[in-house]
Formats: sequence, C-alpha cells, structure tokens
Amino acid sequence: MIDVLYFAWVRERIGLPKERLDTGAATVADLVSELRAREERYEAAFADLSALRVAVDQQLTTFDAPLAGAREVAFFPPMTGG
Amino acid sequence: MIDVLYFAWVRERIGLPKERLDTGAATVADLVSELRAREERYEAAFADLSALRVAVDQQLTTFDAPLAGAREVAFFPPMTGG
Amino acid sequence: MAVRVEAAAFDPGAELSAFARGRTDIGAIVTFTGIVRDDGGLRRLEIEHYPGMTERAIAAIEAEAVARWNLHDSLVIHRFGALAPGAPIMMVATAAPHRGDAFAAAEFLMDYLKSRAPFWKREVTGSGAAWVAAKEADEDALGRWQD
Amino acid sequence: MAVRVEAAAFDPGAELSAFARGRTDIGAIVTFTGIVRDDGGLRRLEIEHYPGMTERAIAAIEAEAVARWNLHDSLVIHRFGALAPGAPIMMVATAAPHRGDAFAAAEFLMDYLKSRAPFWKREVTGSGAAWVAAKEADEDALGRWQD
Repeated sequence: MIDVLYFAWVRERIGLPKERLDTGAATVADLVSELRAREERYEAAFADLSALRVAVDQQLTTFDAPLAGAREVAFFPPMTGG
Repeated sequence: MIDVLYFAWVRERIGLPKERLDTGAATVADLVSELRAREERYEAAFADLSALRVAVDQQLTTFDAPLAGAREVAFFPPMTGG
Repeated sequence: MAVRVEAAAFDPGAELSAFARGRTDIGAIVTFTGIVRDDGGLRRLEIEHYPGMTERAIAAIEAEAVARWNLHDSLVIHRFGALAPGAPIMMVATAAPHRGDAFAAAEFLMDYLKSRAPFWKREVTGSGAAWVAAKEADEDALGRWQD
Repeated sequence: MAVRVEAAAFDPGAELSAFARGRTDIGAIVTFTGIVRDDGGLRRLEIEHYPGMTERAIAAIEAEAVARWNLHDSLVIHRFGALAPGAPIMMVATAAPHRGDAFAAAEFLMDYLKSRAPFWKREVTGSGAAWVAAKEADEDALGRWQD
C-alpha cells in the first residue's frame, strides 16, 4: 500500500488530494502507467510528464525512481513559491 | 579664498578640521605642494598621496583637478563607510 | 536556523527586529520580503503547499546555504492560504560576519525556495482563477549556484 | 528615494515596516543592515563623516541605482558618532516589482556606499583607537558594476 498525493492543478484534474493504492509498480513511471489506464481524469492529469514533478517520501526525484519501500508518492506541477 | 577641510587621520595629523586659505594654486596638486612647504605636520599628512582622496566642492576628483572657481577642497583617507 | 511555514500573517519589520536583537558577532543582516504584487485586478493570491515536505525541503536548502557560506543564522518564513494584495508572502533573513556572505546566502535561499520548495500559487481575479506558471528564469537562476 | 544621515540610533525593523507599508505595486523588498561587529575587545566604533558631501554622494549613488534597475523605492540610513557593539550602523532598503532588481540594487548601493560615501570608521578598544583601513576587496567590488 502506498499513499499517492496530488497538488495544485494535478489535484484539481484528478479530483482528490490523496488516495491509498495497492500497487506492484516498480518505479514511479510504472505507477503513472497504472494510473493513466484507470480513468480519463488520470490520463488528463498525466498527459504531459514534462509538466509534472514527483516526490517519493517527500524528496524530489525523477520518474524512473524505484518505489520499493516507499510510503508516499506525490505528483504536482513545477513549484512557484517565494 | 578657499575652504580646505581635513577628515579622519588627515585631520588628526594636521591638527585642525578646516582652514580658510588665500591661494593661487591652479590645481589640487599645486595646493598640496603649497601646504607641504608650510609645516612639518602638512608634510606628514601629504607624504603619500596614494593613501589620500580629494573632493572639490564635495565631488570626488583627482589631484590634477583645476581649482578655478572652487570654494571648498577636502582631503581624507579612502572611505570606510557601510 | 529557523523555518516557519504558516497561514497566519507576519510582520517583516518585527521579524527583522527579533532576528537582529542582541547580536554583536555579525556585521551584516540581509532580508528579502516577498509581497503579493497586484499588476491589476488581483483579488487574492492562494498558496497551496505540501505539509511535511515543505519544512524538510526548506531545512535542506538552509543546510546547504550554511555549508556554502559563513553564516551565523538564517530565517525562512513562508505563508500559505489566501493572501490579499500587498501582504507579505514570505521572508528570508541571513546573518553573517561579512556582507558578501549574507547577500549571497539570501539570494541562494530565494532561488531555491522559488523552484525547490513545494508551494503553488493561484491568482484569483474578477474573471476567474489561474495557477501561476513556473518561470523558466526561476529554474535558470539555479544554474549560477552549480559548482 | 530617501537618504538619512544621522547620529541617532534607528530600529531596522521599524524602518522595514514603514518602508513596506501600503505597497501593492512591488513584489520584492531587500534590506541590508550593517551592525557594529565585535571581534573581541571593541568598546565602541566612532564614525566621522563629511556633512553636505555625504548626502550628495549617497543621493548620486541612489540615482545611479534607479537608472540601472527597475526600482520603485529605496532608502539609505547611515549613522555617525559613537556606536556600541551590536548597534545598527546603517541600512539600505530597495523595493522593486521583481527580486533580481531588488537584490542587485541593494548590493550596488552597499558597494558604492562602502567606497564612495565620505564616512570613516575608528575602532576604540581597551588598548587604544585606530582608524579602520579601507579594504582592497571593497574597492575591487565596484569593478563588477562597470559596464
């Protein structure tokens, strides 16, 4: 089981801030493929990965990062703080 | 007649902050030569011109600056504000 | 080193006073304050963040600044939630013996906060709401800190 | 644009609050505060200046900053007279739509104030008093602003 979090317009497109998934995905990219296959709203959110950033266990990482042992994955657009 | 001002250790070496001089000096350098010839304390203050800065009418300038029309000349070490 | 991520408004002046108080070992304090700028028609700015990761990301950026420069202290405050035009969004303060370190560390903290701390801004105007797009210039700004 | 050259103590936090108040047209405020640093044994710092020229020189430096960057406002405060360790010596504040302009202008103002405004510092310790020598690094710092 893994917590998947969505922020900003990713959250809006998918329609929820967080969900708990039972997944065997080996990498973030595999998880994205699983999600895109589920429903149109996921397909819409993940259509352009270059417009997305990902964090695994609250550390920024890349889409080829492994998920073994991860408790939390978050998807969001590039940050605009400051 | 011209007002000549001294600041920081230049003031201390010469022993006064300001004096009014009747001079026919054409440039700052000419004025410095006149002063050095007056007394030992001036000679001490002006011994190393590279350690001094000069302002004519409150504008930083160089030792070859003309004095025609000037009302005020100031000598001081490099600034250390901020 | 302090990090505060909070919904409440803060007073940059009061923060600077508290940050500066009682120090005799430093010669330089630099602060940056980000303000909600209204280029016309802005009703409010909404800031979303990623609780937990935000604090970790900022602490990591601060630790990196401390490793790079001779800093005696730093402070990062960042608000989230709804902010009115003119309100302070965030603040960075650095204290160092010399001004070069204080300036460089403050700019470094700002550059990294902009692109590496998980905050997202949404502008609400009379005609709707839109997420602020990340600027390429902000990402490019990180380049100057690479060794 | 404001310049204050004064003997009285000032509160950097109160100055920042006043400087920031009521602005909705800017996104960035940068401040620099110079503090009397005690590296050991300092009793007081004495600052001499050249009344008249000081204000003119600072106003000229501010005008140059305004010509170079997109600044909406700036403030320079510099004290003279006797200052205790830990006391604020001077402060620069810049307000701009964007952070790059605010940071660059604040650093420019500091670099020029250090070497072009007529102030001289004298350190008084238990063993005597000595004029602070100008640093070559401060003069060199001006080089980065030459076109």
